[in-house]
Amino acid sequence: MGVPLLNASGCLDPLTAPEVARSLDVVVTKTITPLPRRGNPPVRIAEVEHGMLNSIGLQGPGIDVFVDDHLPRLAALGVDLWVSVGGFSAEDFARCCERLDGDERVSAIELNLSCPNVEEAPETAAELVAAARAATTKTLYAKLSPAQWDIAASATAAVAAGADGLSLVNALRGLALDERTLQPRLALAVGGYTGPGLRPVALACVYACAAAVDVPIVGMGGVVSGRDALELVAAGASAVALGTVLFADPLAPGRIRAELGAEAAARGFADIANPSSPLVVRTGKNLQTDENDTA
Amino acid sequence: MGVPLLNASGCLDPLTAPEVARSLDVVVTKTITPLPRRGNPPVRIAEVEHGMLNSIGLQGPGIDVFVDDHLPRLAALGVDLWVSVGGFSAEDFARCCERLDGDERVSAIELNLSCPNVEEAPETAAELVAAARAATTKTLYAKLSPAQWDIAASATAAVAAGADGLSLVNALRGLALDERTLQPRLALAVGGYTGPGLRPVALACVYACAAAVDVPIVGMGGVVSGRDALELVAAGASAVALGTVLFADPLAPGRIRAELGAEAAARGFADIANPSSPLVVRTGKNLQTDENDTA
Amino acid sequence: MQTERVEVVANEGVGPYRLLRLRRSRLQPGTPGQFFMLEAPGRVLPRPFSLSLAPTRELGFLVEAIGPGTRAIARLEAGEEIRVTGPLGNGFDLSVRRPLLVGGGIGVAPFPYLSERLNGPPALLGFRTAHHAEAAALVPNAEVVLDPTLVTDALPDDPGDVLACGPAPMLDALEGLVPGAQLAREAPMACGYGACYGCVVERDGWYVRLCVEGPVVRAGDGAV
Amino acid sequence: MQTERVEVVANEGVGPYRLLRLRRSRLQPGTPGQFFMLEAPGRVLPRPFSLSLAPTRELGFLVEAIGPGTRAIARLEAGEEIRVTGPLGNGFDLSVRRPLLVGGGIGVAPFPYLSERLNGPPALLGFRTAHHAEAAALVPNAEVVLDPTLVTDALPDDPGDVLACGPAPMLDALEGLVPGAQLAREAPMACGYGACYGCVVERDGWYVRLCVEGPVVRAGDGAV
Ligand SMILES: Cc1cc2nc3c(=O)[nH]c(=O)nc-3n(C[C@H](O)[C@H](O)[C@H](O)COP(=O)(O)OP(=O)(O)OC[C@H]3O[C@@H](n4cnc5c(N)ncnc54)[C@H](O)[C@@H]3O)c2cc1C
Ligand SMILES: Cc1cc2nc3c(=O)[nH]c(=O)nc-3n(C[C@H](O)[C@H](O)[C@H](O)COP(=O)(O)OP(=O)(O)OC[C@H]3O[C@@H](n4cnc5c(N)ncnc54)[C@H](O)[C@@H]3O)c2cc1C
Ligand SMILES: Cc1cc2nc3c(=O)[nH]c(=O)nc-3n(C[C@H](O)[C@H](O)[C@H](O)COP(=O)(O)O)c2cc1C
Ligand SMILES: Cc1cc2nc3c(=O)[nH]c(=O)nc-3n(C[C@H](O)[C@H](O)[C@H](O)COP(=O)(O)O)c2cc1C
Ligand code: FES
Ligand code: FES
Repeated sequence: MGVPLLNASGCLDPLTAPEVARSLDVVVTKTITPLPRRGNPPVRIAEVEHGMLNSIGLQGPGIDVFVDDHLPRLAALGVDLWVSVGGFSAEDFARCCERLDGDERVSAIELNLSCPNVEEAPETAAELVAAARAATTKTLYAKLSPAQWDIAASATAAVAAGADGLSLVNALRGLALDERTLQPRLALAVGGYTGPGLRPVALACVYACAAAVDVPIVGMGGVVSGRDALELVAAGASAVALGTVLFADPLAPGRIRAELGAEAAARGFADIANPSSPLVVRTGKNLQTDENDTA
Repeated sequence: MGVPLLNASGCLDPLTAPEVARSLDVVVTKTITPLPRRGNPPVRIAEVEHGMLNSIGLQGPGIDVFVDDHLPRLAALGVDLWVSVGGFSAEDFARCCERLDGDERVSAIELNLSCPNVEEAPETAAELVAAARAATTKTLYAKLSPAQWDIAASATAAVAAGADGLSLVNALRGLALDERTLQPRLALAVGGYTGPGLRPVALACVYACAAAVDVPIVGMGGVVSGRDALELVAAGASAVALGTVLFADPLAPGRIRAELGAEAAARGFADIANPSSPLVVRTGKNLQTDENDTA
Repeated sequence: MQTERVEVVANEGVGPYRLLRLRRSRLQPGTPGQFFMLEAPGRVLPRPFSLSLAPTRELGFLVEAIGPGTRAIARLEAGEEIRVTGPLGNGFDLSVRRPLLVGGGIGVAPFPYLSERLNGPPALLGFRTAHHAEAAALVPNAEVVLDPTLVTDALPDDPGDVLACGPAPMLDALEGLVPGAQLAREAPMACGYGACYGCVVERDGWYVRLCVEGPVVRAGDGAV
Repeated sequence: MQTERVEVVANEGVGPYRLLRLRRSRLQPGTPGQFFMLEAPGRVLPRPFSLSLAPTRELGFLVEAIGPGTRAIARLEAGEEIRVTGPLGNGFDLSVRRPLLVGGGIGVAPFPYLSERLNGPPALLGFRTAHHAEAAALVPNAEVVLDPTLVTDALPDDPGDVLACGPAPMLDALEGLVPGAQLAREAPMACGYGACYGCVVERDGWYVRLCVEGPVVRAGDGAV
């Protein structure tokens, strides 16, 4: 059994790239909010030396259009589907989760508690998780920001509030200036910083949270190779999500799955998902999803 | 007049490299704590793809030995000297600041509120600043961590509590694993992540704080070239500190000063320190130090 | 859409531009106006390029080096390999009666292939300098104007079916002058296949992905 | 300490190692056992290397490629330039009456220069394989032992003034066997000139910087 590979939320539209979606073990939607959102004005992306910035701003159709229009088409792809939901209050999270509760096309819900491109929610992460928990019996993954002093404390609070797993990490905030004019390259100046430069931070967050809580962790942040994925597993992740790398290489899931297997085997680590292997720094936990998987 | 160049705290010992110290406009000491500290066990450093990790853990002689033994030798170098102080409580900061108050060999104090390699102080940054402020009339720079959701709010609180300037930013936390064994490369696993991968984050922090407060900012994080330094100035810094780059290039101060001048001139920005230039995203503020400068 | 690692066959100068010829491998050339994402060695993201030429077993791209990504691509040497994804997006609608190709600067890029597929229609091309205008040699039947004359100054009264590619101000002007013109627009793109929502342009008050809804759009269609 | 950008004169194979010859420029060779920080192209930090040979106008370094930094340095080609800082740290004390050089593996690196400065004293060198032992040709008067024999097995009863360089277990063993031996130790280093406090070793319950207090230390001096 290999390590499940997911896409990072917001880094794949399964409807425009079904073949990429099918090459993953789990597909995660872009974050859905209660109401439709236009998102941020362009320019929305800028490459930097060791990653990229994005300022998408949660553009999306809103939960109702999503469920009525997108979800049937997503379900038709026959992939294991997680829905990422977001918002600006506990009520927002509750509303989205309620709408998805009992929907058997959805095998888990990821709570985006950490979008770098929207204003901070007034509630704490734990309060948002608690509201979601009250609204659904579905498996809940809490997605946390690396931009905090003590992510393990947040993770502990999120799990206490009812999260079944963690998704680590979202983007940091970054700025890039135009080479010539020195003005910000993104229309809203600051955006989410992702890609290779984020990797050591993501690894530290997974490591800290894996020591603090006993739930499965989806690790992500700057993964480009099987070696990067293996390191997240060694630090405590039970699954790995691919974000920025999908833009450069739509074949990344297959390639990284193969590389990961080879890197693990080269270290005498045949059963990479086996949590009792001495090579794993933290005990890996199996990826948890609802039993009513569509896949 | 150019942009003042400093070393980042902990990235230069003026006593072992006086010629490097003299090539800077201001020299900042490694963070000094009230009592002597052994620091963390080795391995303390690990290179990563786009930066490095360190786990020094504030090794140092303590404020008393520093003042009695190191300070006379530092003063003899004839450089403009800032002392970085740190600790684990408001009392610690107060004790160090008191000891330096009125010492004319010291032109400013930097408060390290954000070391990634020690446990979190129970007090908030603003409380630590307030304690330092009560203990000295010296110019105080508050050094903040980029690992927080809203650094501008911390900056505002630090200034309200009496900080005269900001030093932005300290390291993020990162983890690196051994290529072969997948065990942490640092003895204490997680360390401070610095160097080029930190650059977009540092730029965003300077930009956010420059918009929020009206005090001078020392920008730092991943500066390798004059262009990097110029970008920090464009984002709102009035001075730039060099950290990791000094390890690879002890001649960096002179090189970066020359490159910075050339890059600025190439954009028709002759007087780089002139805050009214339209090329500067945020109004630059002049670097503030005490009048009893030794330099 | 297909992704392949393909070999650089040649990298030739055309005026100030580079004509990069890649082995086609299993990639399809697609419709003129469609584009490919080319790996930019040493950079995190690939860069979008219109297919410029489609000789047997090759894909040709005309590249203007304007930033780090295009500079890395313009430096590629024969024998090196890069990752290429495509064809992507919607190309030109070729069912036109009286085609006129209108282009400016590097906007000439898709025209050699487009001209071939339309059997050499007339083309009106604007360039900054005579050096840049050397690229016009790749397009049969081309009339060239140089700055300060603009292509919109030289446009016939009844231009017919305009298929255009060039800088945004040129396309914006054509938008007003020639309703129904087909305009190949640009936006910074991270993925090129609808994954990132980075390449949006405004249409009817909403943001749409240019890589999915374009890059060729109709003048007057509400997309800017 | 001086920093210069210097040119690679040659990169030659010596068994499994590379002998990198750099133009000396204004850099001083220093005392044997001192080291230089060499830029590792494409990496963030430089890497420490003992000076191995000091022919006129050149500085020679013997390099074992074991990780990303040493691999990048081992790949350097004649004509390329790298930044070099040195000489750094404290070398061997050369005022010895009966020198015996004791080394293991890449620990042979400082000995060619050291041997020259001491007029060819006897040397005892241990290697993993005969291939590795080819490096012994750089050191006059060398007796070679191969695994599983250890240099400590072959050490004479009265070894005289031992100057040693090699893997930590070998130096630790010598520490017990030969009080007063001079041991060239290693630690990961970021700067090499006392700036980072990264290279510490324990001495008398405190941490001291090996790049400042070493890399050559005295056996029995409390430094590990
Ligand atoms: C569908 C499509 C087809 C294209 N076809 C070609 C082609 O055939 N040949 C060719 O040379 N170029 C083409 N381009 C443009 C090319 O992709 C960009 O020049 C390239 O991405 C710039 O990358 P860079 O790293 O070199 O410069 P960057 O640093 O990304 O940009 C340099 C400067 O150009 C601006 N810029 C960058 N990309 C764009 C853009 N897409 N639109 C407007 N301004 C931009 C930036 O804001 C910046 O000021 C095409 C673009 C698109 C979207
Ligand atoms: C004063 C001094 C002089 C040296 N002289 C030479 C020389 O002349 N020739 C030569 O080939 N090498 C020499 N070295 C060792 C050389 O600097 C290291 O091999 C190099 O820094 C490793 O970098 P890397 O990126 O290739 O490997 P890394 O990825 O840094 O390391 C690969 C593996 O080796 C271990 N390692 C790395 N550096 C050291 C170290 N210094 N001590 C112990 N283990 C380490 C790491 O933990 C890791 O397991 C010297 C080191 C010092 C401190
Ligand atoms: C263009 C883009 C859009 C993103 N949108 C979302 C989103 O809608 N919801 C979310 O939780 N994370 C979003 N993210 C963050 C990613 O899911 C992921 O956490 C981050 O990119 C780190 O992984 P990477 O370095 O592999 O890209 C987005 C990232 C990018 C680059
Ligand atoms: C080895 C090392 C030691 C450091 N020690 C300190 C310290 O004692 N006090 C402090 O405020 N910052 C310390 N820092 C952080 C730097 O001052 C600086 O904030 C950080 O390195 C970012 O700059 P850079 O990317 O240019 O290195 C240290 C950084 C490094 C690499
Ligand atoms: S470029 Fe990614 S959605 Fe269009
Ligand atoms: S290597 Fe930096 S202090 Fe020794």
